[in-house]
Amino acid sequence: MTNETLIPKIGVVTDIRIDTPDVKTFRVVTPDGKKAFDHMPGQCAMLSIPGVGEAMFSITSSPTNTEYMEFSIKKCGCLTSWLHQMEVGQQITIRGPYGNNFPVETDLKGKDLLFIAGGIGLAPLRSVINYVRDKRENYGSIQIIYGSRSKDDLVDYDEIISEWMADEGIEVNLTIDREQEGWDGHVGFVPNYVKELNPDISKTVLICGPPIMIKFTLGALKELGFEETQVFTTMELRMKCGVGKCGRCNIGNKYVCKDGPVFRYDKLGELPDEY
Amino acid sequence: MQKLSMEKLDELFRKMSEKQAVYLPVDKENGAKFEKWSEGTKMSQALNTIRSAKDFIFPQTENLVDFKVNGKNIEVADTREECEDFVIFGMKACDARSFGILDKVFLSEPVDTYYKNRREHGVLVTLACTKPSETCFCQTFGINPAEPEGDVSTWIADGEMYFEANTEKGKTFIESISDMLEDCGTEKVDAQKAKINEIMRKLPLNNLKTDAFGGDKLNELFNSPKWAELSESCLGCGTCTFVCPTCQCYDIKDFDCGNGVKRFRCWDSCMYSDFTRMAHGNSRNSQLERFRQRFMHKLVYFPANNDGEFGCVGCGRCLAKCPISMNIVKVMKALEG
Amino acid sequence: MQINNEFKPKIVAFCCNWCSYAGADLAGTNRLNYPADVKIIRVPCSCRVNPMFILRAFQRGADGVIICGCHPGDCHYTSGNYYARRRITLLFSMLDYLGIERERTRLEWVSAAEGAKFSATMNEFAETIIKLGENKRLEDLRCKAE
Amino acid sequence: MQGRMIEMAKKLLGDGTVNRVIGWKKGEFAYDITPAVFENAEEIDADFVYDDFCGHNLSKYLIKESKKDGKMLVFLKPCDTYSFNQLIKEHRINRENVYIVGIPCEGKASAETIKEKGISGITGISSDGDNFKVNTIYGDETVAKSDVLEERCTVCKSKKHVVYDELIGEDGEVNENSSRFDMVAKLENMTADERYAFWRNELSKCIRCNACRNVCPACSCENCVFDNPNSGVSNKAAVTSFEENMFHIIRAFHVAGRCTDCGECSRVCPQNIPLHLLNRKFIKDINELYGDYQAGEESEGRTPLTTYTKEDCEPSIVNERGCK
Repeated sequence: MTNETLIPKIGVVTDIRIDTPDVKTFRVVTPDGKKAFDHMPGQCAMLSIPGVGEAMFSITSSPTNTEYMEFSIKKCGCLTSWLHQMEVGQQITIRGPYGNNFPVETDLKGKDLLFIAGGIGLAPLRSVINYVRDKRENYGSIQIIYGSRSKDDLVDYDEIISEWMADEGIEVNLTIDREQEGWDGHVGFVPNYVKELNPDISKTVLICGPPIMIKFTLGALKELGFEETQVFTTMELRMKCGVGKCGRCNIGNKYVCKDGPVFRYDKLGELPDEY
Repeated sequence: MQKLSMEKLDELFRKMSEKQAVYLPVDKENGAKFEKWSEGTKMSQALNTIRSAKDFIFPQTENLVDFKVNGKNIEVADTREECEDFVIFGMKACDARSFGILDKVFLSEPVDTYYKNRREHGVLVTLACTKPSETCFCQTFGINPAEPEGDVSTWIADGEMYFEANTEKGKTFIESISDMLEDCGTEKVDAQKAKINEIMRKLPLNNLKTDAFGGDKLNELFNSPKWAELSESCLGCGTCTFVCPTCQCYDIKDFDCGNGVKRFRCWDSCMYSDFTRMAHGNSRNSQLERFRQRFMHKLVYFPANNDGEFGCVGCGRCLAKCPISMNIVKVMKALEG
Repeated sequence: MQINNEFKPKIVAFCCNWCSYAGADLAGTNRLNYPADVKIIRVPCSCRVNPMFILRAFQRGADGVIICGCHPGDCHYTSGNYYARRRITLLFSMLDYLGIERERTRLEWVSAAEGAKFSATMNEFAETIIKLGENKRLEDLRCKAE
Repeated sequence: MQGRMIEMAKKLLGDGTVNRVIGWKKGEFAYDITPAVFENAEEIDADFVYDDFCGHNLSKYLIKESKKDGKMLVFLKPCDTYSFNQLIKEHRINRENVYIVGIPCEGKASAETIKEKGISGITGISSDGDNFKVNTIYGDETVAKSDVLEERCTVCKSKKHVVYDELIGEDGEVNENSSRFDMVAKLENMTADERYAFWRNELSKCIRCNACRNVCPACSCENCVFDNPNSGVSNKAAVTSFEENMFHIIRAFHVAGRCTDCGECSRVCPQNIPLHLLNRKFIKDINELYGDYQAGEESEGRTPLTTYTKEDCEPSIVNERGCK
């Protein structure tokens, strides 16, 4: 019989990195040590532990990494708690890739990019950031504004410091919500920081974070003169099938798993406010 | 067109059963139900079955895949099997159309192989309705119960059953039983069709129109203030979705048997609070939102994605079964008015 | 299927921590025999036994379920076993009403000193279940598949 | 009756005694009535209805409605008042926000039963007391009302309102001679195999739609055990006979001692499973083992399963007195 998307493949967790007190990054390959499938930045995969559950996670690693995939996962529910208890060598199931991707080969090409992330919202953007870094000649300047609750909650902190900040032509602006010992960087919420930094309005914006952060940041961007057509975001809703059939992750007539998760903001605005 | 005396129906079922499983509506104490033919089974005269025919191609529960978990290792076992050939005999026009609607969901890319397998092995033999009920409104969606779709259409008139093949599959099927059938003209069937159309004009819901609905009315309908009142007394049960021939939302769950894990899918209902519940919250928190989702899906989202085809076939099951008698007809009338 | 004389029944015994569990312990230290297929689940009190636990035990392959608690009047929590008695009575009656063999379920009061009673009860219960054979009416086929 | 109810609803809305009215709203046909909230006289004039098809027990809605601001007028039939009282006992309804008008009930008819008689294409139903005249597109039919009553109404337990603020008409009496336990007794007299076959046939029809649970006034949990993903119950899947048994046994058990036998579960079941026979078994057992008890009769006090006596029978009584 032909391949069935609902039947998953086996993945092996070969590395677990503790990012923050509640975020871990898992490196996943197939049992024979290869990458499970090719994907584009922003796409997702269904991970599951049989008997526990299955859920959609964005692929955090860049497509340019041809050896393995990475998933940065925050512990917040039943399945994620289980994933956090895993040890290296544990097998899980994986299927995908699902959804559309950030338009890295079309709309974003040749543009100056502004990435804005909050908390675990950096996970889907990291895939794009590293993709763009690897194909540097295709894109203009890169600015990354990233905030979280505290210094300890900054995901991928080491990579940010040692790689992103070290790259030429990349400006990284970090912020945390409250003053903290050992932190001499910016303190304050992301939306305000964006206004303070006053980025050039010719930039194309990629944004991901908690809904409330997105809402206020969007307000800030509009105040600065950005258009909704310049802003891309990625969504998440309850998903079961990943292929637009099980009927739950729709916003209006668009399925987040199939027509999303990446939406240009003006397109999202045309859909009912139910997310 | 060919015909068969109704007296020979048992013989026909016997012959059909030699080659494949034959399912037909059978009277039960609480209404008609599709059952496999065996010696002595009589076809129901009821207008329609309580549950729709969707079970045949999209069963309420089905196993997707098995897992064996051994320490850190997992084995995946593909448990799919080739479906047996079967015939659904005596389906009505509304249910026949519902298969077309389900096809649009399950046969679009990526194809659902569980569904496709069953769909390919089934022959649909439809039967024209003779006694439509007040709850019928299939004509609203352009369905003619006098000319049901399906691989083979049949009519009953004056003690005889008339057959006409509509598809290649249907032609092959008719050939397999052709030694029992005799050729005939279409006069009796034409008269029967006229009679059915006459009744259809008298039905109380024959004036129900779809003009106010469709993909282009998305935000207007979504933001209608009428949803609050319409959904007010909804109990949030799943009756409407489970008796509906076109409702296809499903859930995927795991069952730990102790000696392995079975991943199964089962019908789900947008009316349930856990339909969209996630660890961090629920995108449809109130019954209003859940109620709206069901009708928006049928009347707006589905046509928006499928060239204007509505996700309802007017079979009237939800009208008959909703515990509080709130249904798509009342919703349509309220929203357009 | 196993033939009857080889049939080894699976029995789940919910035992109250304060009396019956100690009673089972005593049976053990006194080397009183009871079938090895009796799986004891320790509960804080007989009234902790939710009807769902009993059904779940049958689902997962039990052929008989027995609940053991302190004698009426001796409950560690004063009245837990009185409440349990009403609930369990009604549940057993309901199972009987649904046509499920009433001998498959039982409630017995066993104190910490009654090691002999515990062993005797379990032996007797196992005998009853062997006569009844495998649980078919409350089985879950998914759990039986190899 | 409908006229007097409309009059009273408008008066109480008009003088500010209540802010909203919960009653029944007419539908597309003669029988498809929906419970609805009315906020003004115009809405009531347009849609309010009370007839032989208003079987819905409105007490359940009051759990939600009585928590809103303002006072709610509710029309309760005698058996609905038992459910109301039981909910008061369980502190699920805010009594101050409800104004109860008791209305008499002579038994409610089931449109489904009418249709089961082969009557189709119904365009109108009128009543002349004992009979219904049913107009259909296939011609007119007459059916005796007593033939098409809901099962619960044929064995009505009480025409007495156990709670009300005002009454329309005369209050009725408790029917001590209701034959509602006859079918339970009949089942008890069957053999275990027959009973098993009976219930397997009935429960295998279940499509797990949860209508029985959602309509039940006693099922008032904020979050049902069957909706809890950690309970390990396949709550939507009609997957094995075990799951069907489990759901119905546990649901009946959870409402045991609290179920007033309002019969809504059986009325709404799309597969016509006689669910009331499960609840009535518990009621009958409670009556016989722990003394007569009618849930909802009182608005205070303990239910049979939240109390005990030291002399209670042992579970082994099931072996002695149990079914055949």
